[in-house]
Amino acid sequence: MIKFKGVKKVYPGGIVALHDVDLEIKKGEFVFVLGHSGAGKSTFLKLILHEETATEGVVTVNGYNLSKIKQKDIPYMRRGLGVVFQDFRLIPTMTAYENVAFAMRVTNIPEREIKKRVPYVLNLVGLAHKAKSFPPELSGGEQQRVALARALVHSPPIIIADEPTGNIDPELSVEIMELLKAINSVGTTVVVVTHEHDLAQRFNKRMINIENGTVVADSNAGAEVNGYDI
Amino acid sequence: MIKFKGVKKVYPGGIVALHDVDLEIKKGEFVFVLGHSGAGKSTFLKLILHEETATEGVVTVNGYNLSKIKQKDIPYMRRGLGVVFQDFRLIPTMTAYENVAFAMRVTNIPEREIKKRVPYVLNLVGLAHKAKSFPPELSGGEQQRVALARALVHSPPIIIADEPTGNIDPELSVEIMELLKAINSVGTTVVVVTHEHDLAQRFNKRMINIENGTVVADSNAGAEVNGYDI
Amino acid sequence: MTFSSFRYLCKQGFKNMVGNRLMSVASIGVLTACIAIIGVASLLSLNVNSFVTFLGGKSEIVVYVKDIETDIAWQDMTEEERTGVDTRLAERVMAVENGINATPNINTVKYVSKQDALNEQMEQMGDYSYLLEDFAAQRDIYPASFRVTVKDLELIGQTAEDLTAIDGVDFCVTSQSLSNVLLNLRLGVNVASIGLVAVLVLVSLVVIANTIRLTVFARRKEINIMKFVGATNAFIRLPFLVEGMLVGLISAVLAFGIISGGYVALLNYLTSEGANVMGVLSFQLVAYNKIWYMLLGGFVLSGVVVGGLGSATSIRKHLKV
Amino acid sequence: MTFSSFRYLCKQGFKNMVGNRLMSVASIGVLTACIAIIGVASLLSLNVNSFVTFLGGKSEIVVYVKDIETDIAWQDMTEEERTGVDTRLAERVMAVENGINATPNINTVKYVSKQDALNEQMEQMGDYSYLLEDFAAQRDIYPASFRVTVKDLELIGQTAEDLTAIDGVDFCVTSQSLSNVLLNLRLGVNVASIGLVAVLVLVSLVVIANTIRLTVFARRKEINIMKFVGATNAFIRLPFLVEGMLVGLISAVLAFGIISGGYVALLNYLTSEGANVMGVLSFQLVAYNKIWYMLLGGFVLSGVVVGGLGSATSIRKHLKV
Ligand SMILES: Nc1ncnc2c1ncn2[C@@H]1O[C@H](COP(=O)(O)OP(=O)(O)OP(=O)(O)O)[C@@H](O)[C@H]1O
Ligand SMILES: Nc1ncnc2c1ncn2[C@@H]1O[C@H](COP(=O)(O)OP(=O)(O)OP(=O)(O)O)[C@@H](O)[C@H]1O
Ligand SMILES: [Mg+2]
Ligand SMILES: [Mg+2]
Repeated sequence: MIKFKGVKKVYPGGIVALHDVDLEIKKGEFVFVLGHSGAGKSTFLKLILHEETATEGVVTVNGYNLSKIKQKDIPYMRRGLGVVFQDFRLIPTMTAYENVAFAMRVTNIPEREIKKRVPYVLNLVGLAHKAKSFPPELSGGEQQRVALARALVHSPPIIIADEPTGNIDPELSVEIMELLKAINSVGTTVVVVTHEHDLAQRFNKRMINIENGTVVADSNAGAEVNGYDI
Repeated sequence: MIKFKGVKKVYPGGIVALHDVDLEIKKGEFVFVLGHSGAGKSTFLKLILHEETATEGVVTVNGYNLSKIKQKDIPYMRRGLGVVFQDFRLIPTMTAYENVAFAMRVTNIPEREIKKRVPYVLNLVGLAHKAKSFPPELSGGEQQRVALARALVHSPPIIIADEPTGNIDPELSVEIMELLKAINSVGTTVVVVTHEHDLAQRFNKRMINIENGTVVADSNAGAEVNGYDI
Repeated sequence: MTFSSFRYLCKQGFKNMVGNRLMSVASIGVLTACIAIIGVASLLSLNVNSFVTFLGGKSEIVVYVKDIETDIAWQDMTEEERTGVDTRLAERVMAVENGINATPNINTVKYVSKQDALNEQMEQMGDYSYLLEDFAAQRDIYPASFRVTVKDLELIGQTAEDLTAIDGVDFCVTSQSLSNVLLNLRLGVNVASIGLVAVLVLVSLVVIANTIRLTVFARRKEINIMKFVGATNAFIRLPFLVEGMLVGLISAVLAFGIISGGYVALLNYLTSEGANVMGVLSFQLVAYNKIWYMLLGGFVLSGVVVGGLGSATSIRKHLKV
Repeated sequence: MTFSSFRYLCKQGFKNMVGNRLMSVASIGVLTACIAIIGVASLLSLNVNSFVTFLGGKSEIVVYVKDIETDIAWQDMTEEERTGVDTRLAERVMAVENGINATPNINTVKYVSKQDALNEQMEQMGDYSYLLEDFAAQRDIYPASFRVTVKDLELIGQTAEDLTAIDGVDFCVTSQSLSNVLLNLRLGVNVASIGLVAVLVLVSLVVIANTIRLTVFARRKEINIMKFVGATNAFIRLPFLVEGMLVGLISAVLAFGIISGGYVALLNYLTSEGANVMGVLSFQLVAYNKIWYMLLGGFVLSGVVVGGLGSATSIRKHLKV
């Protein structure tokens, strides 16, 4: 589903955020991406999302070669992804409900279905009572959960989450991880970026460890990961 | 330094974010504020900062009664605080250096001193090499550390941090907590909101536990806190 | 795009306008002002043109008919001889009249007999008209003439030449009734007015384009987020299009109200002081009921097109993510 | 505020302008357009006023001097008697001239003798002037007169009354040289021009206010953050003030360039086609070198004041945190 081949990303100003990245994430996998602050984790996700383009190498997502993708195909490629952004990216002028519903609307799903699905997903993340609030009226953790609901709502084949529990207490974090695991168990590919190494380890899944812009370890279930002493 | 007396905060729309809050934080204390997502932690800080005003009761900060504070005194009250916001609040059109320097400039500190102090503080949070980057060019954790540097730079008597390690890996989180502890040890009052209960417990400091808008536990060093099972 | 999502997007455009109150008020204000300016400019130019047409109607060519040449003076003629001369002159006048009617660009034709001409001159001399009294008995002092008005003032020179070429015409004099000063003034006013209209339209376009760019700029983040959720450009653009069109429509109606009110007030003012301002000119501003539908139509059309296309196109650059 | 932080804030204002390129370009565009509009409007009104003054200079009062009443006709007088009449007339003319010079609102005075008057009339009659030849020998056909121009056209009626009251004056006739049509036209044009200036200034103010509001709106977050870091209102406002003033200054200079270019081009055009447009009128637009410093000064002043105060005041509402 997601394939990186000899990928290098240099930001304007010469900052090498990623280099020599070769990896493949297969359909139905559950992958944790770990690494220090500034290691290149978000850049890794931005490449998948075509928010940034690779300076070298090829990124393939859901069959789209992102180096060659046509402008008009980009929205359709993105609809195959459900993304929780590190900075949430909620539309401040829409309610929580509308923010979530929006991800369904863009794919022309009928209103009837939206009306059933959105409350259900908001309930999953524990925000049924905040449906009518606007993002600036929500707490940090609540905003993050709206972002998560938006990523899940249209049942995309791939879910990508950048620190989805950064603003949420450990109890709730575990619940949310269990939710992602459940979604994964019905065939959805899940990629979670987190710095909560403990949490990742509890789930016994594949871990990709990025350091200084390159993959230093790619281990399956429970394998030892370097660089952490906690 | 900080005193809440019978404080209640009701947001427009009738949401009671805080109620019956009575507490006092003394000079030189190090306090953790814990609680679930949406419990009212950020609201607690917003009241201290006079971003929101209490619906009932009195909040006193550094001798200012915030219910009666004059418009022109607000900036001077705020200069006594160093705040790390949950959403960072960096000025996107200023470099990291300028964002940090700005907190010194508002107090008319001479340029000579700014030029010495800002690089020093950026170095403390491990961002000396990113001084010239603009916030959108920084990773989540880097932005959070710029916000921390800005809170520290003018050596305020009170430092308030809303989830200062939410986007930072555990290793670095500990380092930053140690930094705050060192600052506290020379007499600065420190209030840290966090959901990382583990981290808080390691430091063996006073913990204020907020649930559903009210203080359910206020314990000193290592006391048992309800509601967490991790 | 399905119909239900089309409806949703239109509703969204409406909601956006209501929601972004500050921005809507600001851009409606600017757009109203600009449309009003263009309106003022068009009314100005409309009235100047009507004034030019009015001048055209007033500007005469005087076509003098050659007198019948005789060896004897009128005083010394016999009654019979006089009748003969009169008959020949009458024939010549008729021939000239036919010639005039066959000439292009002729609007009205008015005959002024020799006696009429004398009377006119005496009137003009006022207190000193007694000087001419002695000549009243004579006949050849003033020739008979036709006062001709033209349809197109621009062609008056050519028409005068055509008329001079008619058999029996002595010579032609143009612009007798209105001073040359006035005739030339209208050219100056017209040039200035067209220049003003052009400048104002240009200025309005700059202002509108920049305002819309600012409005879209203030919402670039929103647009950006929508792209990352997988919205197509058309999907993002439609609400902006609807919003822009609504803003344009409201602005057009407001501008129409302002301009109509102002114009009617001006008309009333001019009528009340009519004797002073327009009375002597005997020129009327274009009547309100002749133009209001053109104004409204033009305003609405330009408002909706500028507002809609303006916002839809200026988001283009933010769509490239 | 210390001097070093003042310097820093000014520099910041400059940096902001350069940094927020889109917003700066947009607001400079709008401001330039508005100042240019006001400039066009002022030039229009300036020239209309100069035109009115010009009309004032052309509008004459003809003061007719009463003839000396005699029982005998001029033809029948002896040489001695004629000299006597001439002498008395010369005395009366001098007395009237003194009276005119003592009257307020008089600009120029020109004496037209009886012979001058006759010559003029003969010239006017052109082909038919022979009619008057017989009278040339007579003396009393036309009276002597003074052609008086006034300073303030508005007061011409009062001045005519004053002049009529002078001993030895027969009667006064106003506006001989320019048709009444023209005299009334200038009132209409002046009313319209003042109206237009007022509308344009109003429109510009609306546009500028809204644009600045939009610009500040797009940066409300920045302002908000500064407040939470403990910046005083003055500290936040100063860079906006500087930025606004710079934007105003640049816009003023741009508008000055555009308007100057346009005006000089218009002057050149009118001179090249001078014979047609302005030649007959013998009216000149106000010369460029008489106004450029007023334009530049006015533009810069209004640009800087509007830009600076505009942004400084419209952030006020965002400062209330
Ligand atoms: N737009 C940009 N321009 C320049 N440099 C950038 C840009 N975005 C990111 N960087 C730099 O690239 C490096 C990797 O950034 P990235 O956001 O991928 O880190 P990360 O692993 O997500 O960190 P964190 O855990 O703190 O979010 C960082 O050093 C960052 O400063
Ligand atoms: N401006 C607002 N208007 C209305 N309700 C608000 C507003 N701000 C916060 N709330 C509500 O008040 C409650 C407390 O919010 P607060 O931000 O204090 O939570 P928190 O403890 O900081 O949570 P988190 O850990 O998720 O950041 C939440 O239910 C939130 O939805
Ligand atoms: Mg990141
Ligand atoms: Mg919070």
